[in-house]
Amino acid sequence: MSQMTYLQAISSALREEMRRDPNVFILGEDIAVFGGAFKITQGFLDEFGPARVIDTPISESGFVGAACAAATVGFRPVVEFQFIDFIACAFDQIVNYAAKCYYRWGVPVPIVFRGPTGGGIHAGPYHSQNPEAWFAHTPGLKVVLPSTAKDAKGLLTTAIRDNNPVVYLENKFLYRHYREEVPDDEYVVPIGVAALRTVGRDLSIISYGAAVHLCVEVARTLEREGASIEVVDLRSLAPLDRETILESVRKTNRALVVHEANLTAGFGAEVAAIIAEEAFDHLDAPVARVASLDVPVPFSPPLEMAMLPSVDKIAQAARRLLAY
Amino acid sequence: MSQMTYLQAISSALREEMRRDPNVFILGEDIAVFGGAFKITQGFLDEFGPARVIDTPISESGFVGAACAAATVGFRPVVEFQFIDFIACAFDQIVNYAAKCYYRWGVPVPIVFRGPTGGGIHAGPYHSQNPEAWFAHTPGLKVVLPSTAKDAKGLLTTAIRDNNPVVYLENKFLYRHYREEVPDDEYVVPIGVAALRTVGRDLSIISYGAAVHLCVEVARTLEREGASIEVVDLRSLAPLDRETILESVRKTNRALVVHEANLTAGFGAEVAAIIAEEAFDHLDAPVARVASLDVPVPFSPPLEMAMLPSVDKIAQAARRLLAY
Amino acid sequence: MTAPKIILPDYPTEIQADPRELPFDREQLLRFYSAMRLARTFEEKLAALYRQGRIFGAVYLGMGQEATSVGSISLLEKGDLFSTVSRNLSAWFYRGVEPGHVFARWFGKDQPPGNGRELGLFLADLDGVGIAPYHNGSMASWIPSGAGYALAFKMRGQPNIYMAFTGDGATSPGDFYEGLNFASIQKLPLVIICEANQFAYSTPCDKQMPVANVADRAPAFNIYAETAFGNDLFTVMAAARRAVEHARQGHGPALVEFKTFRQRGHGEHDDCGYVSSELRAFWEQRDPLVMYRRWLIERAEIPAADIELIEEMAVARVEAGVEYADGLPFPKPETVTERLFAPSPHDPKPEDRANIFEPIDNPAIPALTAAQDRSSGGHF
Amino acid sequence: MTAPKIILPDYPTEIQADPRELPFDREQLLRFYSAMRLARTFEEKLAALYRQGRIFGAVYLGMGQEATSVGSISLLEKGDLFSTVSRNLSAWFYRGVEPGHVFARWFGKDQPPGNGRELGLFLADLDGVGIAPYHNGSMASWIPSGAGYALAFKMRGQPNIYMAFTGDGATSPGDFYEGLNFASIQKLPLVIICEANQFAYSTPCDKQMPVANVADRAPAFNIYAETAFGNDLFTVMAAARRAVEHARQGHGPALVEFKTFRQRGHGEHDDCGYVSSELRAFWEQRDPLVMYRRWLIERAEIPAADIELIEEMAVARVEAGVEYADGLPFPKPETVTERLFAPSPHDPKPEDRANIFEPIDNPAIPALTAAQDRSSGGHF
Ligand SMILES: Cc1ncc(C[n+]2csc(CCOP(=O)(O)OP(=O)(O)O)c2C)c(N)n1
Ligand SMILES: Cc1ncc(C[n+]2csc(CCOP(=O)(O)OP(=O)(O)O)c2C)c(N)n1
Ligand SMILES: [Mg+2]
Ligand SMILES: [Mg+2]
Repeated sequence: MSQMTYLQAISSALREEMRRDPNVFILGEDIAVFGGAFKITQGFLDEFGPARVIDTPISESGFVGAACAAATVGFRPVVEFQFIDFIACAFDQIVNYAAKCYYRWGVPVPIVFRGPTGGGIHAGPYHSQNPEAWFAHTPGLKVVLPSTAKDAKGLLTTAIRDNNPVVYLENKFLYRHYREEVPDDEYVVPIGVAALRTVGRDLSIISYGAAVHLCVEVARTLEREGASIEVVDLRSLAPLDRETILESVRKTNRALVVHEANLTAGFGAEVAAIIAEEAFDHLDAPVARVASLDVPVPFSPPLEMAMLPSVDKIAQAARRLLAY
Repeated sequence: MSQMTYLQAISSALREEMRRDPNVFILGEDIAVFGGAFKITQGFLDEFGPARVIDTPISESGFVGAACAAATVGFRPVVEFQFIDFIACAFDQIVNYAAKCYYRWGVPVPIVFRGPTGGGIHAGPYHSQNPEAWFAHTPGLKVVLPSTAKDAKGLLTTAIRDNNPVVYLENKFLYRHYREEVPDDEYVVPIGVAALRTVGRDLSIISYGAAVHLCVEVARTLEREGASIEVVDLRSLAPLDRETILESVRKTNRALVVHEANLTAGFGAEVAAIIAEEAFDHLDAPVARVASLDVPVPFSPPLEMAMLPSVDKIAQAARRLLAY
Repeated sequence: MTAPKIILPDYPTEIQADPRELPFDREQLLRFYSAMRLARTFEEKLAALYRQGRIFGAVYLGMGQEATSVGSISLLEKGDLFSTVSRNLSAWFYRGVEPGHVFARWFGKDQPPGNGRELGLFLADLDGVGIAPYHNGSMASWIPSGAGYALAFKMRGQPNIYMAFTGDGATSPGDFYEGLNFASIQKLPLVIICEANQFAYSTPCDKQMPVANVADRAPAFNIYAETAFGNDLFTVMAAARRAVEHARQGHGPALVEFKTFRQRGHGEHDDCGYVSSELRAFWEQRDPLVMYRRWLIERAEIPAADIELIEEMAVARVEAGVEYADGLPFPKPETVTERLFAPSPHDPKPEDRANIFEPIDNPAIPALTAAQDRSSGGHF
Repeated sequence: MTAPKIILPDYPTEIQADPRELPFDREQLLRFYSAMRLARTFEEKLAALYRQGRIFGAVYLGMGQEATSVGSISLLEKGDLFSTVSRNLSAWFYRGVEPGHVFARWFGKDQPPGNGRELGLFLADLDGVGIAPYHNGSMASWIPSGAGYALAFKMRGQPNIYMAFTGDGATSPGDFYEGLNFASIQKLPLVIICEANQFAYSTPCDKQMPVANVADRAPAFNIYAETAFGNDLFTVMAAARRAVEHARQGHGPALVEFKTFRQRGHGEHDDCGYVSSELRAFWEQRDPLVMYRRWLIERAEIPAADIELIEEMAVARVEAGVEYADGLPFPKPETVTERLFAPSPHDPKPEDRANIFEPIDNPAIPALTAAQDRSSGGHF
């Protein structure tokens, strides 16, 4: 075990897998000589050489398409998007090629698409987005969003060994702000198993990614007010751990869904819909959602903070449900 | 009034608006000389000339980007995607430029993105998709899906006059299969107002696009079984007519959401989530959903029909809710 | 509505090659012919079935482009991979694809590897005939794929090349540029065979590109490229060979543009109103199959009877293929959700959910969330 | 980790032009200088504020590229439009943008037109200085936009051109190809000013493109293009003028590639470890501002005092700008959801929901839905 930031945990998983499996290679913009815009692959060029650490031209669709092809003949590419916002430029290759290849032909595409998501760092409309819902809606893709350093490493290790395309979404605010004890050597966290961050009886808060930390803090706050909150961290949206969600809600009889992506048609809607269909008889209150407002992510801090979910917003919604 | 197919209604709206407003122009692949893959713009080149009816190279991102720019200086372009599946190639220009421009700068982008969606014609994974959820989740875009010839014309007219980017999704199965009386001259159907296709007391079926016809038929069938079904046709997902959805469910106390796009994180989840949050006290049964299975659209008829929603699947779900 | 302006080149109506100077024996010459003929016969049958309403969906044919396909594909060596577009059936047959299997796919039957999921128009068969599972939806999406397969060869030190067939219209999308740009920077063994049949659906080249030839784009990529007549089998082979050798020797990507013509519509629903009779007539005199057949008899002195035998065999194989396909079952509806995800080593097991309580017991968190409002970002 | 190989060109360290042969009077010469100087002073201040933690998010500077920006932008005429990227502040200032307004945007204040929604790095001002609201997120996305603005000029018969600044790395994305391809087919008045500062973030050109110069790509687009030294103000003007005239005369797009150098990192967080000291030294001797200043004094015989006055004014305007920006309020949090959709003529009114019962009373429907299973498709 050693203290690692969320960012170091990602590097560690990448490095371990590249040492373990010669078929793993990485490509993206400025990842080799520069070590990546966030320095996640610092030192990789020296250790693994230019054949396995490839600086690409600014051509997301081109290098994603190339990496997907290499994946069908035994390689396990990990593609870095400098900011996840640019995944929109490779959208066709991901949703139409990577996602459908195995269903069409029975040929697996073991590839990881990774990159920094999320706001809160005043980076404006094009460096702050959370695109998970687009991919969770696309059959054939796995979608993973770690909230802790430990999960970041374990889930990335699993994602690289997975035989399917995995969209692995990192939160850039957590990169350097979040730090914890992480095992030094390899371990896996299965994709499709949620985690309980707090255990409680009165309300289930279902969340994922960076928002989980807000929810845990809300749980602590409300604990002091006498409420017992269960925070479910989905960790993966596809596959989705429906059992854990439903068990929790059947126990607490109240559900609040929280994420950083904007509300409308966000993945929280899917979670709420599942609860409304499959835990209906157990519900003592409406299924509520807290998420970002439905606008692009604005640059100016007062606007951005008003747009993002916050401890206060979540706590208010939780209190409303508890009082219902 | 005259009998028009759904396809002729779309042509009629386009032609009327191009006659009315010289700033409206159309561009896309094979739309000029050939009149479009589905012949929607047949004769347009002769009437409006090559400056306003532009055959483009196969460059969705390029001509979408160009059209968006022209829209910011007074033009009202209507972009045709030969099949909506290729909208994935223009994804960045749509979600990152068109959707955000007005919020960022206060400069409107009056543009319509239109094209054929949907399955049931055995066209395989790349000519059958329903991408509305991607766009409904993107703030700044309006999303419209007509289910009738009358709405097809009225909504397209409104979309062309709207000062925002509108994703106008046509159903290619309805193109020639659906025909009805349509006013010959111009009229508008406001974007953001749902329609009731049947009025009922026992169950609300909320749907949009081609699936509405399945729902209406289910309503007729169950009527014979003594149930009274209200079919809500959303017509537009963004903006969404929440009032009509909630009024209907508060009246019938039961809700079934139906669409042709695949289930998970589809727009039906948003509708179900809204109902579960805002009509909770009125619900006598779980909120159910019927949609396509979560796989790419397969080519072979037995597979495709198993994947798509059907009258039987919807009727079964409806009966379950009615019996609840 | 003006017809696209046409410059008719001076392509000969006869195959030029001297049989004695060719390295091919009689058997090999007939192998070329039978692949071309089988494709033509197959497509004639497919068109007939389409008109009878016996085909689901649309039908796209490659009649008139057989020489480009067979001439190019004949240069592949063991371990090479390739991808085709809508008009390369003759290339499949040259590589040994079974007509019956193709009919089965067109009929939506339970035929591997698609098992009814994909159109009959497309095929992936890595280990068999060497067709890579490319993205056949969006035009040019297979150029980045081609770069990826070529990259895989390079990383493994294999002496192989990747051959990507593509239409001329498919050179307009950004993927063509991004894929070829990457391949050239990395000096990858990617060979692009561009079938310049002068239209993309109804759109003529002058609306598709500001240059006269696709090969004129080569300087932008600093690659080897040439333009050649695509209906003379041996002209095709000679040009394709130069490109394949360039790539195989490690000099990077190569592109050969073959001028040819699509005798049918974009699909069988297309009446081709946009094609001038002048252009059609020019190319009718240059039907690659007719040219090669005449050459076989008149120049290679192969008895007409032997050729007719091949033609009868083609008919027989096509008829047998239809029969085979008719006899196959459709995929079972209940299999529709199968094969979405490939099994993976760490797929969740029941016991994984035994102990899922993993508290975030981190004093930093309140500070963390508070920090959000103060974060100055700027670290990228 | 090998440093990118560098070929150092023989660009002079002195501006070559003879002042007597230039059409500019003293005032105009100083106007060029003050825009360049103001940008430099502004960016020095911005960098200082960034280091003090007074800026939200990241900071990107264009120091060293001022001649390319000012020389090119000076050619615009009334009604022309343009878009800039991260390193063209001097072009804004030449066009009359207020430093205080730019600081206000960097500070996230409630300054139009972004009102805190966009970064200080970007600006749209169609009716004012003529900056089009382009897509500044994804590299090269503004090339299709440029084609669109040029198309608008052409459709309206306006004699205007669109000038799109772009980096050299931004010539790799497919949008560069698709946009320029479309512009060339349509012969649109699009001028691309490529600032070839030899790196895209840390990535050198030889990893970005297989050609030595961006201009080498021109044949693929059949457009006018040239490469020139970007730090000599008058060399820039001469080359840019040729391109602008080409486009304005209706000959279609033109591209000028200016070799220049980014004196700072990609952003202020970037230590530029990837830039060789040799390369840095070469360009330090060719600082466009220093070269022009020396030329003004030594060749144009402008008294140093006059130049110092401009420099003091620049400092004063920058300080006043910071003060102005500091004094402005932040946008109100409650305005965050405003201005998402533009009002439209047929926006729903309450009465629209009065009568929403619109039955689908269509006997065809049961047949329709049944038809689905029988549909043979194939009509496309
Ligand atoms: C990105 C994208 N846009 C549009 C289409 C629809 N489409 C299918 S084939 C075709 C024309 C292709 O022309 P070309 O590449 O010349 O091939 P050809 O049919 O002439 O052999 C088009 C536009 C597509 N498949 N992909
Ligand atoms: C599609 C896309 N991918 C990645 C990025 C991240 N990015 C921002 S600037 C930049 C480098 C741009 O280099 P260049 O075009 O040469 O401009 P310069 O910074 O050198 O002026 C990159 C990769 C982006 N903005 N868009
Ligand atoms: Mg073609
Ligand atoms: Mg650069």
